[in-house]
Amino acid sequence: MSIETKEEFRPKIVAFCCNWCSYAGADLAGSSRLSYPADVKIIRVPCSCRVNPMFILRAFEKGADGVILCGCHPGDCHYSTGNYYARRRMTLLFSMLDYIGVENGRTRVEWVSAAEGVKFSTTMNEFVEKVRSLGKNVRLEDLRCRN
Amino acid sequence: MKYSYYPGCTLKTKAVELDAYARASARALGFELEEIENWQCCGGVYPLGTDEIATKLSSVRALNEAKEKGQDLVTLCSACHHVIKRVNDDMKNADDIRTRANNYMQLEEPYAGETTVLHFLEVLRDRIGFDTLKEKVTAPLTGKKIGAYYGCLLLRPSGLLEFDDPENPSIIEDFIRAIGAEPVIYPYRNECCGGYISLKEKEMSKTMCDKIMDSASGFGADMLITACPLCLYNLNKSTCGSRLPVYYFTELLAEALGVKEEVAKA
Amino acid sequence: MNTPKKQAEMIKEISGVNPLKCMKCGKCSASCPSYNEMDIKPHQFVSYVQNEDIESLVNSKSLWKCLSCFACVERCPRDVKPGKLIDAARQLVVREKGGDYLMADEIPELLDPELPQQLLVSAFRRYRR
Amino acid sequence: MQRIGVFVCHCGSNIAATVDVKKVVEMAKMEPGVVHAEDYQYMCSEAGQSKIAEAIKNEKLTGLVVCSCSPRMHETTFRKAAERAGLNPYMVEVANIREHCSWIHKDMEEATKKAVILARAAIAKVNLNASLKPGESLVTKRALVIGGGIAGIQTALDIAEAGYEVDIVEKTPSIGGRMSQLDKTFPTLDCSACILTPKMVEASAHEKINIYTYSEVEKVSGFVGDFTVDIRKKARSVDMDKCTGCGVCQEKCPSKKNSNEFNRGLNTRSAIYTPFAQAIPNVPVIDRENCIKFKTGKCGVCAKVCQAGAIDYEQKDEILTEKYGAIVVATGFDTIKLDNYDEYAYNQSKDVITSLELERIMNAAGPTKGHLERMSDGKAPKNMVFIQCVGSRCADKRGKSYCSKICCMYTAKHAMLIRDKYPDVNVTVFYIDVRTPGKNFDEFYRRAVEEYGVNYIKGQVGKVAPQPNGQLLVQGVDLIDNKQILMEADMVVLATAIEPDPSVRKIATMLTASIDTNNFLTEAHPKLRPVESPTAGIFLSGVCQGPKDIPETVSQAGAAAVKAIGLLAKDKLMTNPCTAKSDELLCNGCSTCENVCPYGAITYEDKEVNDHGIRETRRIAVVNNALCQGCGACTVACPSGAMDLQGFSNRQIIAEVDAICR
Amino acid sequence: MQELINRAKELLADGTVARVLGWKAGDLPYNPEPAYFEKEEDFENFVYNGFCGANLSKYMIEASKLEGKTLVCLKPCDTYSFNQLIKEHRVDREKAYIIGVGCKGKLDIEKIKGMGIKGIESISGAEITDGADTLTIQTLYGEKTCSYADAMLERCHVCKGKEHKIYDELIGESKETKDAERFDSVAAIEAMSPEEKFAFFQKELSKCIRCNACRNVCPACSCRKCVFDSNKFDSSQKANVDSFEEKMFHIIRAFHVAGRCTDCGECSRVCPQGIPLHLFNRKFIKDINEFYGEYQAGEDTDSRGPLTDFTFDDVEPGIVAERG
Repeated sequence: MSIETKEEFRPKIVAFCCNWCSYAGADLAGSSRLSYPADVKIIRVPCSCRVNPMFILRAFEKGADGVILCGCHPGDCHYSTGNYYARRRMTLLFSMLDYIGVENGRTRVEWVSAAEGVKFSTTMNEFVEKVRSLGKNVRLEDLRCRN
Repeated sequence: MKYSYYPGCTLKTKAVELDAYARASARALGFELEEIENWQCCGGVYPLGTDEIATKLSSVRALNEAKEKGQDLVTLCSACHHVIKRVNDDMKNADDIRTRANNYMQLEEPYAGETTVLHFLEVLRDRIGFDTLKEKVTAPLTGKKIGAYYGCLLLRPSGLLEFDDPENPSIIEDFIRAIGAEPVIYPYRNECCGGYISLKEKEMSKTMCDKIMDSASGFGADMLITACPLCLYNLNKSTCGSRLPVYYFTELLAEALGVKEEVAKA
Repeated sequence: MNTPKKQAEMIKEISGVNPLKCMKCGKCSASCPSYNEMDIKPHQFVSYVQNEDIESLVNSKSLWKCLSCFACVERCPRDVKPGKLIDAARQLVVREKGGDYLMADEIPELLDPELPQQLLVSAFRRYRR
Repeated sequence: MQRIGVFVCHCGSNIAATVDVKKVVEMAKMEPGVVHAEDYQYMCSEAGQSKIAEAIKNEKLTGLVVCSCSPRMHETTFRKAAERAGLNPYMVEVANIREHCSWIHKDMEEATKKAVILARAAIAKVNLNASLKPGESLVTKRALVIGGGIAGIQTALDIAEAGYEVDIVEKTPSIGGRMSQLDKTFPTLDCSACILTPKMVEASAHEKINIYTYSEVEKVSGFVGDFTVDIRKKARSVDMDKCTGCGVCQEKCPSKKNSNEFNRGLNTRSAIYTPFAQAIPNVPVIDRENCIKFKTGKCGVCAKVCQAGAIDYEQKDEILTEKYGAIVVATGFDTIKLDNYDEYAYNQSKDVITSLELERIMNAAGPTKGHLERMSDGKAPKNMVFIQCVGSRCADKRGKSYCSKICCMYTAKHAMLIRDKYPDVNVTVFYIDVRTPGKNFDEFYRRAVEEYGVNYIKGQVGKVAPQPNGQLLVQGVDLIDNKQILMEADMVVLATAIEPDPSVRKIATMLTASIDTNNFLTEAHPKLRPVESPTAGIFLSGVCQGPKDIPETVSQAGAAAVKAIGLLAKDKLMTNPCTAKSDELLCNGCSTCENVCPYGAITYEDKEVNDHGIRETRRIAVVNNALCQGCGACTVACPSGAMDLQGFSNRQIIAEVDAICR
Repeated sequence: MQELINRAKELLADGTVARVLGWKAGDLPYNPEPAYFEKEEDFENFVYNGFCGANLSKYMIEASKLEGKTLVCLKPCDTYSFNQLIKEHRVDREKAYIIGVGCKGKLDIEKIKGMGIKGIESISGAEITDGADTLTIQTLYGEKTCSYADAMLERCHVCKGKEHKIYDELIGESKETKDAERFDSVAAIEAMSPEEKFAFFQKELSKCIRCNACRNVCPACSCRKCVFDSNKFDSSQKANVDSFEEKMFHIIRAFHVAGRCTDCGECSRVCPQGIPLHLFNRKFIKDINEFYGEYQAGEDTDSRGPLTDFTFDDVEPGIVAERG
């Protein structure tokens, strides 16, 4: 669209939010009118542990410039342990992406409770800013181009 | 252990003894104060305005020099400590000030608040330890009842200076105990003496000082100690009535460590 | 001369204080050692800025009575920092031409033998530009 | 192919002011599967819901997308509407275009664009939705109340009166809570003990109520209707069955200099003690940290003097495991520590006290037997100063951001009681605002001023300076007179902020109940579901949810009880149908899913399968739908993708990702 | 080798096992392939030499379904895979009679060819009984020799050890071959700049022809149906060059086997394009070791895998950025 080419770069950002804490935190950011860029689109999942690394890679493959996963704080998971598994999975996935040369600023995990509307909004603002500074995500898309 | 040392203007003139006793005591305690070269006066008052840059540069120079030497920066005068510590915080956390100051200074490597600023008392508490100090005391000041006078510059704003509890500080009291004397706790030890206005509003600063002196002597202090040349001047100058002697804490430290004589001779 | 609105904005900008955070509890005035010498009291500074009555503020003798002791800043439960407002108002005055509060020729009579350098230095910083 | 209807809500101007709803409708119509799209003022209203129902019938819709507020708000509403119109409720998806869009964006074009994308994602998901049917689980007809203060007691009594068994777990040796520490209660000035003690007795005598004092909740597992709770009964060192409550042991105990918690440390107690005379149960405990027998092995005086032979030094902590259908949290509050407020000299002077300490001093059973006197020298005060909002309404890190709500009223009460009993004592109150909403509350405060002559000064205190003569010099401000005030006082009382009892954090974690930044438990909805936690089966009673006075606490306790009773009255509960499901043809039988399941909901069976004509017995994962809570941990752990989550399937989430990134 | 054959025949004859799973000679001197041996005469083709790199553990999944026990020859590193398969209930221990065969390092024909040795007719010195010092190669162009170690597979240079983790009996001697650090190759990539890393992997991955050899040989890739072949993730368009799997296949495959991969190195061995695929798996193993403590998949049959486990104070994903 014209807005993307003409004006500043507007990244596509997918945010996976767990239903119990982070999605509610995003709702609180909304009801407190704490703004963050419209570039962020939230997908509701029951728990951070529902997020398959394949979803994240899929998003990148389909043109996302950044993917963020938000869940309950460790110890506060609605399902007790979900975010602990998510934490290990994401640590390894992010490390792998870093290993293959994808900028590590494009991925992030943040624990946001239902009460942390402010944190949700500042996190999103920061993350969008970071991804904007990295520019369009070309590496993941190009990884397999034949040369 | 070597520290970079920022004496400040008054310690070179009216308060030479504050400086001399500190250096002698440091030697006795096994650390060295290495005066930084080409230090400039800090200005004596922290410029609160968010748009003040030029007035902060002298502090930045001192901070950067310590950084280049890889040393912590030690201060002695309360005002210098206050100014340098707050400027350091600006350089660390205020993006705008940091950028503009660095643009102006054109340092080889930009300064971003890397230096740790320590007051001499903090060195005693956090690096030497009051227990160790106590062991090194050769001439304890037994029987002396001493009121600590903190004033405002060392304590506030506490979130930034992180010196001690702003309303109920204990560092100088602990120091007094370490040198063998008895601290006298009185409520106005953290009230301002009005030092800054003592030039033009002499009556006002007199009221402030009287309140402090009355409180301290009311609780039985024989003397006050301070780290601030301005407080010392003001308390001596502006009070009448229950007037207690005021000393620099370093003088008592030197005395307790048995190095006071050597300073006096020098 | 700037409009009062612009001056108020300048004070807010220089001080970095948001007067809207004030809940008007008066703890600043309760803490201020110079309270009795001030014509405009510490807690009122906030409302003067809010009401854009900068004229009264810059002509207030309170500017010169503030000790910069930060008791108000330390104790403010709302993190408003009234002391910074006062300082910003003082800056507004001394940065104006002819706004100096201390003249060089006043100094000799103010001096005494024990007077520490830093008092003069800081007085210059506080009272003139 | 689905036949999807899209319904875009204006939410008055909440959405429509920032999102061009017509445009969203127009764009939605172009999405695959969408056969109907419309917008309406309030989709959640009766009229809005009928529009949905009509469209379902007329357009033979198989799926719905509602673009509106958060699904946490109205997903259930729209699902029920769909169900009434004959559509499976799980064929409904909500696109959150209010909280996640219109409320946070200002630019209409940008917000509209985002709303369209959010709608698209929901449409893409619905295209893959399948009808789901909830399962059923049984309800254990027994409730647990955590905390034995007035909130817990009232909740327990109400539940018990409805005929259900209730257990109260209280961590201190007696039930009664904070209210048992109070002297009089506002605005009626009736004696706290006189109204509380009968309730304590009633609870302890109730055949349906079982009280575990000196006990703590150790572990919670299970889910709504079927919780399993481990309760640690701490060793009391006294046999509850044998003890007659004669009190001789406490009299004879030689270790007497232990800080008395019940009196807020204002005096001391023996090592074997009951916290107060009306304690229930009236059975002492031995404070092992201070007991000479436990410290040195020598003493044993209490055992010698006990006629009943009830002292048992060998007693050990006991863990009980119980089943409950509902859990009510009633953990109450404490006052904050005052270490950050040394300008008021709380740590420097014994005569600067908190209001709760004054409560003990004024109480006939307190450290001074009810005489108003200074804790430093026992002298009767002539001038008393009260300081309000100490640690409340603070934006900095020192205190709490909220109003503690009860202080204005209890200070008026204290001032009035003092002026009534000691008319020669001058009472001054420094306040920021006097907040007295409540029946007869403002009248009460006015009486303090008008009839009892309490001196209310609008302004704060900056410093309390103890003087050499033992007086306290109070430096404050009178904002009405615009004067700084210096006054000497004999006692200063700080209206200290209250905070949730520190134990609540651990309990909330065990219950997976959410908690806010101030450690208050979060309610499921601030207006519409104020006594329920967002976690099903957990209810909130009293100050653990937010500051409250006694009447409010009691009403909330009753409300929590009603909600719990409503749950216990059901024989069965519908379970969440969004559970994991294993595709037996893809399952490797590797047990990875079983390892990560927090509910033990996955088991393995040897099952004969027909894989494209090949019949063989395979080890296959089977999900117990009653136990599965639908977290999805297993779905990611499963290497073959055999395990999927209904309602949040891999394909559904990928469809959303694709729609957003398109 | 003869001892092994004799023992196998003996066990077949006395009915202990119903078949033997081993390697039979291929059409070239260096390409033996896995095979079943059920009758005495089948053993004519039985070989066990330096070219028998193939890991037979995975074949035991199918063999476990057959009637009677299967004798399986496992090299030390293969036993890790077998243990891991037991842990995942994919093989039946009771259906296996494991002969732990000795190993002196396995050979990589590509390395020999890489030395310029072409037209190979026969190779000696690769027998299990040999000293494994020198290979003598008869070629169309005459006899060539090379050092055994120089011709070894990468994985043998970083061998996990010559101890069999599970067996019924042991036959044949082993020789330590480890002469390099296992994670050095990963560390070398970690030390690169993001641009270099990206260029490295782009170059390697662009060689992939999606033949699935890596997946088919991998003992951890034992799913009945791979996610790339099912419709569970909308990810099964095999032919499409630009599709999801084409770009992400190897990362996802590595993630799926993370915590389960024993680092047997078969993926790299069989890759017809010579992509060093083990570098993905080994990266995960290195991270797991660093973040969650040393863990070797297949070391035992009952410990919890690192991705089905956690501690309360695990590192946060932010470590990746902090580490720089």
